[in-house]
Amino acid sequence: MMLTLLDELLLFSGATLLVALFIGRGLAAGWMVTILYGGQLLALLKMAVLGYEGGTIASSLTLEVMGQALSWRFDALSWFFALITIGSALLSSWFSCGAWERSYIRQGGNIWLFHTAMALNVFTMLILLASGDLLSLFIGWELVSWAGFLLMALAGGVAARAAMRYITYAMAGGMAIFGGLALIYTASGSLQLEAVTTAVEQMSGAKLWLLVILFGGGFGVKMGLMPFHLWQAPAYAETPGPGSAFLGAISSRMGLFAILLVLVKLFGIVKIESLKVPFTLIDARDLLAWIAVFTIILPTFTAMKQNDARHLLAWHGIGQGGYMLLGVVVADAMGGAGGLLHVFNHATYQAALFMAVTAVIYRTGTSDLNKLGGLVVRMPLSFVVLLIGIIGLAGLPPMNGFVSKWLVYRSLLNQGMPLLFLAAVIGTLGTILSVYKLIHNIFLGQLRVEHEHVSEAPWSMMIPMLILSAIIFITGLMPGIPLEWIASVLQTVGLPVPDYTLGGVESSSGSLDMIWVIGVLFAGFGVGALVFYSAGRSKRVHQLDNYAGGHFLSADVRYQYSDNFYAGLMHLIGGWYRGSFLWLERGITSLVEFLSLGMQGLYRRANAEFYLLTTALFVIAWVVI
Amino acid sequence: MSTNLVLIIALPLLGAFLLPVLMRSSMAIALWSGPAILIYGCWIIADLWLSGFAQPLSVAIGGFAPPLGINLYVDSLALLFAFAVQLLGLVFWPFTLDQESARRQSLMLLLVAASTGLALSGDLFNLYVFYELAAVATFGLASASGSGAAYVATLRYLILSGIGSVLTLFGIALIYSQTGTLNLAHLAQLAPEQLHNSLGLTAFLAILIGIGVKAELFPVNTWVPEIYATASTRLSAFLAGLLSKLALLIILRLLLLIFHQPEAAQVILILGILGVISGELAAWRAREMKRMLAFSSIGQLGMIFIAMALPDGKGMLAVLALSLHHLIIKSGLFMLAEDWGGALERLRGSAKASPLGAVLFVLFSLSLVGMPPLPGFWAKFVLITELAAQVEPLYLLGLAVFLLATVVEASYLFRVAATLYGSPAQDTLSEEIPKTKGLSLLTASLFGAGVIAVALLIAPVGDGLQAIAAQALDVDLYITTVSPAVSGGSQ
Amino acid sequence: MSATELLIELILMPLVAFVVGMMMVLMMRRIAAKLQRRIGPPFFQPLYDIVKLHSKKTQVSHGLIHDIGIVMAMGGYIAAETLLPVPGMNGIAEKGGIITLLYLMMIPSLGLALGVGQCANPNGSIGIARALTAMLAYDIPLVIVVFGVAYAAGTTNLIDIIAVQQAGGFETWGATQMPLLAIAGLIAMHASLGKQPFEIYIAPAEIATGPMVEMGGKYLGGLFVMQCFQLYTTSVLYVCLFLGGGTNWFDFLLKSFLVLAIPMSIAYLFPRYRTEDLLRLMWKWPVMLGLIGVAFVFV
Amino acid sequence: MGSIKQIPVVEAKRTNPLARVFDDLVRFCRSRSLFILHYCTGCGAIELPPAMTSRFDMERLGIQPMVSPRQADILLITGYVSIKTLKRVILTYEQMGSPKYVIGICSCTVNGGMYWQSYATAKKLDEYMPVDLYIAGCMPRPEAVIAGLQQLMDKIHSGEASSWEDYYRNYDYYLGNQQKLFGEDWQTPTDVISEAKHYDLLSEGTLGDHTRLLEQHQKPLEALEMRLGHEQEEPAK
Amino acid sequence: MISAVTPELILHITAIGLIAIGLAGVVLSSHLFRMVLALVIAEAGANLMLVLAGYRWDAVAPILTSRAEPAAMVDPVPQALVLTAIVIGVGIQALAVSILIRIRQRYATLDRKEAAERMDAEIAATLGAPRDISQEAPLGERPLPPLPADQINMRGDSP
Repeated sequence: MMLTLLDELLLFSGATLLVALFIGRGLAAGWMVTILYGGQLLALLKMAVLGYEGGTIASSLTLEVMGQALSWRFDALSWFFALITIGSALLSSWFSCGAWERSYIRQGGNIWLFHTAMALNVFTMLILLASGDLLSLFIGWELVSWAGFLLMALAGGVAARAAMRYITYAMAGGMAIFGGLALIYTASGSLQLEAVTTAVEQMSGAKLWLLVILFGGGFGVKMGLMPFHLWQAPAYAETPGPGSAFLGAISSRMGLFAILLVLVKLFGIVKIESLKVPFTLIDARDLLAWIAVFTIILPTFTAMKQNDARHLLAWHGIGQGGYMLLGVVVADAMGGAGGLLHVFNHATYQAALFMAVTAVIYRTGTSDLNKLGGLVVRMPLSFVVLLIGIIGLAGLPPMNGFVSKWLVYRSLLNQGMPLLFLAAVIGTLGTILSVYKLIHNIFLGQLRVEHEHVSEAPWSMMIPMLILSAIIFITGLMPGIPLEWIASVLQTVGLPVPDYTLGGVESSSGSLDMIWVIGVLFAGFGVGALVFYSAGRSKRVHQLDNYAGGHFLSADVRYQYSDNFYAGLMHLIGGWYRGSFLWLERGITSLVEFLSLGMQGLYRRANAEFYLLTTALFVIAWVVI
Repeated sequence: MSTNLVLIIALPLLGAFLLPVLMRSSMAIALWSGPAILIYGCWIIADLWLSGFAQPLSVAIGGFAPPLGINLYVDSLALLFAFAVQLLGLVFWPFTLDQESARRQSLMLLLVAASTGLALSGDLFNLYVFYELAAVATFGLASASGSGAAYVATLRYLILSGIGSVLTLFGIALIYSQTGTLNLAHLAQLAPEQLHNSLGLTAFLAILIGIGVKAELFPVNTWVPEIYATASTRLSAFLAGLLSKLALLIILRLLLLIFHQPEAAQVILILGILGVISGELAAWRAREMKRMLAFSSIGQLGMIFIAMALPDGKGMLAVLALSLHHLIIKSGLFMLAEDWGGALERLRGSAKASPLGAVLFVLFSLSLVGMPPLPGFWAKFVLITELAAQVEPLYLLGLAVFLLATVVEASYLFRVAATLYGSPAQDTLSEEIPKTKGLSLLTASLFGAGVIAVALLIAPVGDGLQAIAAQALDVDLYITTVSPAVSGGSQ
Repeated sequence: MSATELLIELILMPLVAFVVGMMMVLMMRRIAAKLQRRIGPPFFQPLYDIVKLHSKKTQVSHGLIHDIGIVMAMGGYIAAETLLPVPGMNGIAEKGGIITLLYLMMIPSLGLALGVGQCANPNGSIGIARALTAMLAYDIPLVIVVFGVAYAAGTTNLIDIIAVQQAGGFETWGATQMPLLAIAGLIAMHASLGKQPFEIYIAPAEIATGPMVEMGGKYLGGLFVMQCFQLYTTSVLYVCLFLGGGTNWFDFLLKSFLVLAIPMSIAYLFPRYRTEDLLRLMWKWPVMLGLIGVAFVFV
Repeated sequence: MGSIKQIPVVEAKRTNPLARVFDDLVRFCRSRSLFILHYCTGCGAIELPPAMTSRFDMERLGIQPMVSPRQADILLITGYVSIKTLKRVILTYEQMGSPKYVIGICSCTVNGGMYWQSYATAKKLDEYMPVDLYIAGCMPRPEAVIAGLQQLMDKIHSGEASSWEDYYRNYDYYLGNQQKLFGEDWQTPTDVISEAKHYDLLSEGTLGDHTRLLEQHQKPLEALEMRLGHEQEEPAK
Repeated sequence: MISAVTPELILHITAIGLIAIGLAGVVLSSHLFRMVLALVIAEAGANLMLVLAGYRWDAVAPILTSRAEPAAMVDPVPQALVLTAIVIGVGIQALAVSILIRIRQRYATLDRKEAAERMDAEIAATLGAPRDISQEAPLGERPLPPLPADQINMRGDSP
C-alpha cells in the first residue's frame, strides 16, 4: 500500500501519541514529543500545496462498517486548521519542556498524562480535520471531545468539575449532531459529504430548520456560542498552563471548522439565508450573526469581571470566537477572509497570552489579578509578550488581530449591517477595557514586596513566547502571508476571495495596507521619541516616591488599584449581568434534578409497583379499546 | 446433533437436582460438576456453530412433530443467546464451596437451564414454564444473602412476578382459545387471520406486561433497584445482563412472528420511552453504585424497547446490537461494582488504588454513552438512523429522548469517573478506599478485552450481526423450519 | 505622486497639525476665559507651557514603560495625522481609511494607559479606568456615526468621502444630508475630547488629574503636545465627515475652529458628569439619534 | 545646629550665542508658564480664588493651578504650617520637579505671625526649605499676591530664582532643621542626595552630620531597575 | 352468544372476576400475607381461564379407552397446561410463604409499608449511601456543579 502524505502525517501524529504514552515518564519525553510535533509540522508543510493551490489529498485508509464507508482526506480547509493545530501544539509543548515540566512534577502533576493528553488531542483533531464523510466527521468530533475532556480534567479538583461540565455540554452537542446526522441519512441514504447537499435540496423548510439548529447548536457548543458558552472559560482556564494555551488557541475552533464544512460548504450560505425565522424579518443567517455578536459581547464583558488572569483570557477566547463566526456568516469576500484570518490570529495571540500568564504563575505562584502588580521590572520580556498579545487581542494596530477585525468590520459595512457592526465594536471596546485590566494588574502598578526577588521566566518558556510574538507582529505587518492560505480555504468552501496584497486588502471602497500603516505608526513613534528624548535626561525614582496627597508611603501599604477595576462602569451595568445565562444552566439542572427526584420517587415509593401496574393496565385498556 | 442440543438444557437441570446429593458424597465432584456441565454446554454450541451452522433447525422433543409436539427452535439468534447463557453462567459461577453455596450452585444451574430453555424454546407454554422456572431460581438466589432487606425485596419481586405470570397465563389462555395452538410457528401461520384483532392485542399486551417484569419494562420494573441493591453482584449481573435480554427475546419473537401490529409496536415504543426517561433520570440522582447501575439498566432496556418498536423488524439489528452491547457492558460494570458497591462518595480516589478497575470503568462508560470507535457507538448509530427514518412523530420523540438520555447518562457515569480520579478526602485512610481485586476484576477485564476486541473487529462483527438479524427476521424461514409440511418439505 | 512629495507631505501633515492644534488649545482656553469674564492666556501660552515643561530640570521617570507610554501617546497621533487628508495633502489616507484612523486614535490612549500604569499611582490607574470607560461611552455613538457616513458614501476611504461631499457644494455636505448623524457625532466628539462636563477621568480635586498625576516635565509636556494633536484630529475628522473637508486652507481651518468652538462653548457651562451618568447620557441620546440617522441613510 | 552656607553659584552662562538665545528663551517660557500647586495650608488660601477668577485672572500671566506636585512649579504656602503639615509640605516640595519655587504668603510663614507662641507650628519656613519670595500680610490681598507672582516671574526671567538649587547644596542644613523638629528617623521617600548628584549640585553643604544620621536610619529606596536576568534569586513559593 | 346467559359466559366472567379480585387484592391489601393470598386467587382465575380455553360442553373427558373414540373430546392440552401451572403456582406460593416467615423473623412485621421502610433503611445502612429519598436530609450536592464564572477561585485562595 502506498502511503500518501496524509497517511504520513497521521502516522507521525500517532507515533507522537505512542511515544508520549510509553516513554512519557522519562525526563526527555517532553523534548522528544516536541521534536515529533516538529516532524508533524514538516509532514504538514510537505502538503503545503493544499494551502497555496487547493485540491485534496486522500488517505489510503478506508473502512466499511455496517454498510457505511469511512474515508479521510485533507483539503485547504483542513490544512489551514491543521497548521494552526500543530503549530500551537508544537509551541505549547516546547513551552512545557524543561522548567515548567519540572515545576509541574514538583507540584504533584502527572506529566506523562499531560503529554499523552496533548498528543491525543492533536491526533484526534487531525483525524477530525481529515474527515472525508459525515460519519468520520462525527467520529472525529467525539474523539476530540473526549480527548479535550482528558486534558481539561488533568488538574483535578476545580478543573475536573469544569471538565465534567464541559463533557455534559459536549455530549449534548454531540447528540444534536448525531440527530442531525440521522436526519441527513434518512433524507439521502448516505453519509458522504455530497449527501448533505442532496438532502438539503430535498428537505422542506421545517426540517431544514431543524437540521440547521441541530448542527449549528451541536457545533456551537464546542465553539462556545451563546448560550452554550458557560462551560468553556473554567474548563480552559483550569487546564495546566501550556495545555490551556493549546486549548485556547485551537480547541474550540474545531467547532468553526465543522460549521465551515457543514453549514457553509455543504449547506451553502444561500440556503441558510433562505430560511426565514417565523414572525420576524430575519433569516437563519441573521440569526447566526446575532448569536455571533452576542457571543462577542456577553463573554467579553464577563471577562472584564474576572479576577483570575486565566479565566479572563479564557472568557475572551469565547468572545473572539464570535468574530470568526460573524465574519464567516456575513460570507462576503472580506468577511470570510476576516473570520478565517481571525482563527489564525486568535490562535497566535491567545497562545502567547496564556503562556505569558503561565510564566507569571510559574514565577509568582498565582494568577490572581489582585495579588500581582508591578512585575514589569522583574519580567520585562514576559511583559512584552503579554503586551503584544493584548494588542492583538484587542485588535489594535500594529498587531495581527487588527487586520482580521478590520476585515470583519469592512464586510459588515459593505453589507450594510449597522447593528451588527456596532455590536462588534462594542465587543472590541470591552476587550480593550479588560485587557488593560489584565496587563495593569499583573505588570503595572506597584511591585509587591513578596515579588521583589522574582526574575524573568526561563528561556525554555521564553523562546516559544517570543516566537509567537514575532508571528503576531509579522502577520500583522504582512497579513498577505496567511491571506494566501485563506484564499484557497475560501475557494474550497465556496466563498468569494478578496483581492489581497502582501500588506493587506485592495478594494475599491477603501483598502488597507498594513505595511504603510505600521510604517507611519513607527515613524510617528520615532518622531515622538525624538521630541521626548531631546528633553532633559530623566531620573528613575522608587515606586514609593509617589504622589499620595502628602501621605508617606511605605512598603507595607499596598498602593495599588486592582479590585473592582471598572467601578464606574459596573455601577451602571453591574446589574445587567444577572448570572450571564447561568439561570439557563441552573434551570436545566434543576429541572433534571426535579424530574430525577420524581422518577426515583416512582421507583422507591412503598407500593409504587401497584400504582405502576394499574397505570399499565389502564394504558393497555386505552390502547385496546 | 439434536440430542446434543437437548442436553444443554437437560444437563444443567439434572445437575441442579443432583448437586446437593453429590455434595454429600464428594465435595470435589460437586465442585467441578457444575462448571463441567456449563463448559460442555458451551462446547456443544461452539461445535455446532463451527461445524458450518447456516440454516436454522427445529428439534422436536419426545418424538411428536410440531405443532402437536413441543419443539426447540435453533437459529443463530437463539444459539447466540444460549451460548451467552452458558458462558455467563460459567463466568458468574459462585465458586466457593460450602453447604450454603451448594444451594446457590444448584439454583444457578437451574437458572442456566431455564434461561437456555427460554432462548431455544419454540412453544409458548414451554416458554412460560421456563420463565417460571427461571423466576423461582432467581427468587432463591436473590434471597440467598439472608438479610431482611433481601427477603422483603425478593417478596416484592415475587409478587410482581406473580402478577406477571397471571397476566401471561391469561394472555396464553386468550391465544389458545382463539387459535387452539401454542406452537410459535403454527401461531405465526394463523396469526394474520385470527390474532390481529383486539383480542389478540389484549393477549399480547398481557404477555408483554407479564414477561416485561423480567425484561425491566417500564411500569413493572420497580423490583430492579431493590433486588440489585440486595442480591449478590454476580446475580445482579446475570439478571441485568442476560435474563432481561432473554425476556426481551421472547417479546421480540412474539412481536416478529405473531403480533406485528402497529398498535403493539406503539405500546412498546411508549413504554420504552418512559423506561428511558425514568431509568436514566433516576440514575442521575443515585448516590450508590449498584442502584445507579440498576436504574441505568432500566434506561438501557428502554432504549432496546424503542428499537424493538420499529415497524417491520427494522430495529432488529439495533435490538441485537444494543442487547449484546448492554450484556457485555453491564456485566462488566456489575463486576466492578462487586468491590465498588456502596456509596459513590466512598470511591473518591479509588483510581490510585486500583488503576485497572478505574480504566475499565471509564472504558465501559465510554462505550455505554457511545463514544465512536467503541461498539456502543455503532449500536446507537444503527438505532438512530432507523429511528430518524420514521415519519411518525412518536418515533422522532423517541429519537429525541434517546439522545437526551445519552447526555444524562454521560453526565452521571462521568461523575463517577471524576470521583474515582479525584483526590480522597483528607481524613480518609488509604485502607478505607475500596479496591477492585481478584476474580471480579479479572472477569471485568475479560469483558473489557471483549469490548476492545469488538471495537477493533467492528466490521466483521457488524456483518455477522446483520446476518443473524436477517435470519431472525425471516418469518417464513421459521415456519418452514418448524413445520416443513406447509411448504411440502420433509425432515 | 513622487516619493519625495509623499515624504514632504508626511512630514508636513503632523507639523501643521501641531501648529493648528496649539492654536486650538489657545482658542479653547480663550473661550473658557471669555465665558468666565476673564482675559485669558496670551497667544503663545500653549507654546510657553510646552517649552517650559520640556525644559524642566527634573524629569521623574517611573520606568521605561512610563517613557514609552508618552512616546506612544505622541507617536500614535503623529501617525494618525498622515491618514487625515487636509487641503492639498492626502498623505497615505487611501492606505488606511477611516476605520484604521479610528483605531490609530486609540493608540495614544493605550500608550498613555501603559505609561500611567507603570507610574504605580492608583489615582492614575483609576483615571485610566475611567478614561477607558468613557471611551466605551463615546465610541459607541461615534462608531454609529462613522458607519452611517461610510455607508452613505459607499467607502471607508476618507478622500472619497470628502470628494462625495464636495461634489455638490453645501447640499451634499454630510451635515446637510445626515443632520441627525451630525448632531450625534458632535456630542460624541465632545465627549471624546475629555473636556467638561465629561472629564470625570481627570477630576482634579478627586483623583488629582488621574492619568497625569505622576506626569511632570517632559512627560506632561508630551501630553500637552498630544492634546494639541487630539483637538486637531477630532475636529478635522468631523470636518471631513460632515462638513465636506476643506477646499482651501482658509475654508478648512475656519470649519475646524468653528466645529471645535461649539463643544468648547458648551463645556464650561456644565458641572461634571459621574461615570455612570456619562455612560447613560452617551448610550441614550447620541445613540438614539445616530441609529435614527443611520435608518435615514438606509432609506 | 549648622547654619546655611553661602555657596557661590557658578554662572552657567554658555558662550555659544545661539545657546544663550536658547537659554534666554527657555527662561522666558519658564517665567510665562507657572503652575501653582494647590496646597493650601492656612487662611491665605482664601485669597487665591479671587486671584484666579475674573477680577484678577492669573491665567493672563500664564499661571495655572495644578494638583499634583509633579506637575507644579510653584509651591504656595498660604499660611501657618503646623508641624504635622510641615512634614507633608516637605514631602510635597521634594516631589516637585526642579526648577521649583516656594512662595510664602502671610506673615505666619515669615515669623509665625499670630501663631508665634504656638508649640505646634513651624515659625520660619525658610529654615526647612528655601523660599524664593515672601508675600507678607495677614492676609495679603489678591493684588499683593499677583504683584508677588509678577516679581517672581521677573526673577525667573532674569535667572535669579534659583533657590531650589540651594536645597540640594545645603541639604544638610535643611535636613538638620527638619530632624530637630521631627526626630532622628525622619525620612522622605525622595532620595535628595542622589538627586543632587544627578543634577550635579552636590557640594560641601549637601552632606554632613545630618545626612549621615539619615543614612543610618534610612530604608533603602533605590529605584526598581528593570531586570532581565533569568536566574531566580530565591526559589518561588 | 351474549344474548343468552350460558354457563360458559358465567364461567368466563368468573375467571376474569377472580383475576380482577386477585389483582385488586394485591393492590389494596396492606398485609404481605394477604397479598400472597390475593395472588393465589388471581392465579386460580388465570387457570380457570386456561381450562375454559379448551373446554367443550358437548364432549367427554379426553381419556383414551379401548372403546372407539367419541365424536368430540375435550381438548386435553389446556388441562395438561393447567396442571403444570398449578404445580408451578403452588411451588411459588410455598416459596412466598417461606419468605414471609423469614421476613416475620427479621422485621417482626408483615405490614407492607413498614417492611418496605425497614428494607430501605437496611439497604441504606449496608451500602453506606444516603437514602435516595429522605424527608429529613437535604438533597446534597448537585451532580452538575454550578460553576459560576465569577465565583470560582475568585481570589485564588483555595489551592
